[in-house]
Amino acid sequence: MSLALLYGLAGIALVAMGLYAALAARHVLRRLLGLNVLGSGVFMMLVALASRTTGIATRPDPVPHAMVLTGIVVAVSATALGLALLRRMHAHDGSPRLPEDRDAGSP
Amino acid sequence: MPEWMTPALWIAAAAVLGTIALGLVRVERGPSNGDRMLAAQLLGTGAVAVLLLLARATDAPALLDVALVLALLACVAGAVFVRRIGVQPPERDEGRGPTRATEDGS
Amino acid sequence: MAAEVQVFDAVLVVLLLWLGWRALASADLFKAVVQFIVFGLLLSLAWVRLGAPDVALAEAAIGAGLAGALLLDTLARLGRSGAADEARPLGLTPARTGIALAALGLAALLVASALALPERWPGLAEPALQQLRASGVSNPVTATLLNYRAWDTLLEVGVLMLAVLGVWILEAEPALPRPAPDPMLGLLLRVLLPLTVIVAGYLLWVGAHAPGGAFQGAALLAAGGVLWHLARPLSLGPSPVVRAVVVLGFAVFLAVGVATAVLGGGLLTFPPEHAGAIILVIEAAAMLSIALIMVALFVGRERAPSDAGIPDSAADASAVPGAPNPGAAP
Amino acid sequence: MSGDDVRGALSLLLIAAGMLFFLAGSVGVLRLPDLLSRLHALTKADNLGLGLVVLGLMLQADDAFEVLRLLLVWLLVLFASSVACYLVARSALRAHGDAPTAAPEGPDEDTRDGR
Amino acid sequence: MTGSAALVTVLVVPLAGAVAALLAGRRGAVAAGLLTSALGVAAAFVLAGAVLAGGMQRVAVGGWAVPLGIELRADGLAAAMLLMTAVIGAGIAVYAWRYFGAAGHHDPHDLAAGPPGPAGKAAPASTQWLFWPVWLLAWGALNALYLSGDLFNLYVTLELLGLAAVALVALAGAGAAAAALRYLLLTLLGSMLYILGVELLYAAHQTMDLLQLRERLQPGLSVWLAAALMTTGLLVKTAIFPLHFWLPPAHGSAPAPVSAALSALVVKAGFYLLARLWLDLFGALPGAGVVPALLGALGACAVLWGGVQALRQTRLKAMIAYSTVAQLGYLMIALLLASGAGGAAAGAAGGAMHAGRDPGLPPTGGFVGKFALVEAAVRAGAWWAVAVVLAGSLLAAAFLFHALSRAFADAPADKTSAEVPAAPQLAALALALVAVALAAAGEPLRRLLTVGAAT
Repeated sequence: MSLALLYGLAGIALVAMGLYAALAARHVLRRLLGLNVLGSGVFMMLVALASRTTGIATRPDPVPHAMVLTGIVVAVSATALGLALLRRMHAHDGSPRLPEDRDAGSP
Repeated sequence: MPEWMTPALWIAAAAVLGTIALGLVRVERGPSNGDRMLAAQLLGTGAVAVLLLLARATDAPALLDVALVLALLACVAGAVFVRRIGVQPPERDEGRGPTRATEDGS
Repeated sequence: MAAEVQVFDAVLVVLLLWLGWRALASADLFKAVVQFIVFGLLLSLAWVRLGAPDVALAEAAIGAGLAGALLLDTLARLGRSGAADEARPLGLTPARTGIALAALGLAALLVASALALPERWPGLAEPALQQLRASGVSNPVTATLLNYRAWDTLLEVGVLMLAVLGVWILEAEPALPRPAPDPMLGLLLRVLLPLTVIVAGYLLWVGAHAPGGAFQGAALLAAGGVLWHLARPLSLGPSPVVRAVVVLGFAVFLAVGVATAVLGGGLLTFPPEHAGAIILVIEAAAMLSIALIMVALFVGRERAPSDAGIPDSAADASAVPGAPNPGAAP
Repeated sequence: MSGDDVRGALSLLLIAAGMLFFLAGSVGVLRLPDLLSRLHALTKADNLGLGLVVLGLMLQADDAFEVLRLLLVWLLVLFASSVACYLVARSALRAHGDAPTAAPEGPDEDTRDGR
Repeated sequence: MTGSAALVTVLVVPLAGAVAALLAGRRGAVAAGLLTSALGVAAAFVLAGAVLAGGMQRVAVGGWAVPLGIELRADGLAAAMLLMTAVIGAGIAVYAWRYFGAAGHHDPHDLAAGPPGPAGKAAPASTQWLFWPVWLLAWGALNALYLSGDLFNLYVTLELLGLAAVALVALAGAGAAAAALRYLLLTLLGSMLYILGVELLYAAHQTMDLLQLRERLQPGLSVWLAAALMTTGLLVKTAIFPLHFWLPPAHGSAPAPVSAALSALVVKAGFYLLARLWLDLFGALPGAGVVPALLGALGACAVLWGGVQALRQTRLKAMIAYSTVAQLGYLMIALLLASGAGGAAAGAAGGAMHAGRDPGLPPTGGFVGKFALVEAAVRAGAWWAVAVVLAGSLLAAAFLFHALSRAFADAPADKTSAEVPAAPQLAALALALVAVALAAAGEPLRRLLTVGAAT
């Protein structure tokens, strides 16, 4: 079990968790957390992939590292916008859920 | 440095990770949100310690910069928590323990 | 970089997966957010173990700084009614089994494809390292970000700008009652802010030859800005000055691109002898812009209590939590 | 036992001591009954635990710049952690009204809460 | 002006316009927007000319060769899409100029284009002018997307486009926050699936350049999984039939120029990428024919379902949103036929159909598109496609005349129809004329599309 495979498999597990939460959760904050965990999983697969070159080149492949850095920036921007929209929706509609997820039980 | 130092440092790093696991139990159980926040504070210090040990174990001085960043930001989450939410007595009722806005004059 | 698996890695992976799940499934959203913040901390340790200190720096600066602050602030503004969620938020209901099966199926396929990867995987490490001399910097990740794939990074700064434009477009939010100025936060700010600025400048400078760079520096500065806003509230609406700084990084990057296209060899083609200096100029401008954008994302736009803006139709003032009652005896 | 070995042993001794305080801090946070006493335990892990680890690593540092950074990291954590703990403690005081009456919840009582 | 210079100009103009608009503030943003539109249209025409004359234009950004660097390529299809985006964009800019008002203090009720969504109150006038920098960044993202030859770069352009679209939808005020949030969540999920596919392809072949990937592509689990993930991700973003539910509310509540921008341009970008992937990249895989067939079937359902839903709508904008869903169905059918009977015919159909929302009656470009589509379907022997297209056209004609009849009928007493200022009418008329012009100009467009067509 090499380092890359261990963290690669961990990344895959995070992708599964994140995907499930992003689709199954009803509270929008939880869906945003799910998308972030899904993103972290994909990024972990990328960086684990990059670490496979240590045997050949003197250091891991820098291209996936640059991709992950760009991905982290995009993720934090989208999450910030999502949270602002969530606050707006909650202030206007009175519920932290999308209209189709709101039922009589919870707000 | 003697050759037995590196494995020793790895064991130390794993040990600190173990204390982080203990801290996570408090985050999971902590009845009030204040408990969870202080546990997060402890885990931040643990992460800094792990980074310093790894910097020496893998001979990567760059990790000191990561530890420096974490040290600088150790108080941001706590400050936001205190300023925006504040400690609330733990919920007595069953089931959900939602964050409760501090009632004025409590 | 010790490439073989240590006991440390096994413990770290277990903690990461357990925390990842709890951050999503904890009924109490505050607990979920705190677990997500700690997840970010451990994730930066994972990047360190995988030999990606640049990514670890960014994850640490974002996770411990802006992401945590944004989530906690949103929770506070959602108030009691907004932060409440069902007892088993991700419990397996008939409707969700389909999603669960899809996620597990995807995971199985991904595992199969990961196992099928060839033992020898060169990636683009060699070409990136060979061209390093002509890239103007000696840190291959910074070379990739600011030279080989500079076009990605330019658009990425555009993404950040769009996020803050989106926040500005939304109406001002109902203002939180202004807590009394806190002497302790003032002390925190006076000590940490200068240090944050120095370390951010250091990260910007060191990024050329060691892990660091504009984005990591900006995330650090942004955290300083968050502390500033907490101690002495800022207002970062679309005023001319704020807009100028927000657009600065993107404009400088684009201007350099156009200049190299018109004068030099082509779009974003840096002459090797000046590449280092050009990259530093771009990174400095980008750092300032990204830092201010991130602080503006946290500050958002609050309607001053006296502002006679368009009243919200759902004026559920009760939902807006009072911050700790001001003026209580310390 | 060459000079290096002595320095190595001393360094490891300090790091091990640091571990003990980390452990003490974590167990304290886990076992102590209420928020304020847990805060007390937390600070032990910060200043002494990390302090000893930093001291131990300083013995192994390659150059003065590394020693400086190690020291800076420790001082920063010390400062930030104490301020954060103060803020949380004050907020807890406000939430509990006046004197911090020890909340009647022992560690076992927590199991009810652990889902 | 050489081809590559035109390519760089097309890329830089909208982005520079966005910077100018943001710096200019409320007063100058409109001028910056209109000027940029003019320059952008000119640049797009020059680039189209260069592509027609000199074939595919290529620019290696930063001078770095693929796979380390990013290569921007303008082939026939890309040039046509850029041209179409620029022209429609200019129309939207003129329309928005009046809709958001020159000085930015726009009265949401002064235009008869239906109230801006259920909220009834748009975002406060103080931030309406932000439409211009956001729209110009969206246009810049579209241009960057059509020209990019690198899979990860396409991910960044998709994100830029997605966030811009969300910000545009949010312009309609707090009431649109839910629609914008639903769109954001789905487009982020789509992007994550897409980049997971890119990761698998990079793992398999160590490159992210489309042309290089096509040479190295060998069928295998990773490649098929990547194809499935990227296609699903793009289907979510393009609102193709089963995954379209976010489109009507997002468009329905958006201000008029925004919903025009969304349906005419933003959603098509996802479709363009699907076409690019399945025509250029994955099409080469053995047995890859099954996926376009599936997409074609989805397209057929979209045509019929969209048409029926459009008929049932009462509000004009909701009708337009569902007609967009239907129109995307035509494009999916075109994609299927393109993968079968040669890219050019269906490409022409796709390009022509973009231009207008018209049901394809004889005088308009839409008709040329539909005729080419039917012709391609007949040649490919796909009779079901012929039936679907004809049925779709009937439905489209029905709901359009349904709307037109309401316009000619005398307005009911309580509803006062506000007088529409000249400019938006002119913009709408101009776009309709463009659709008609396309009928005449079909031939050069068809030749343009054949330049650099992969098959």
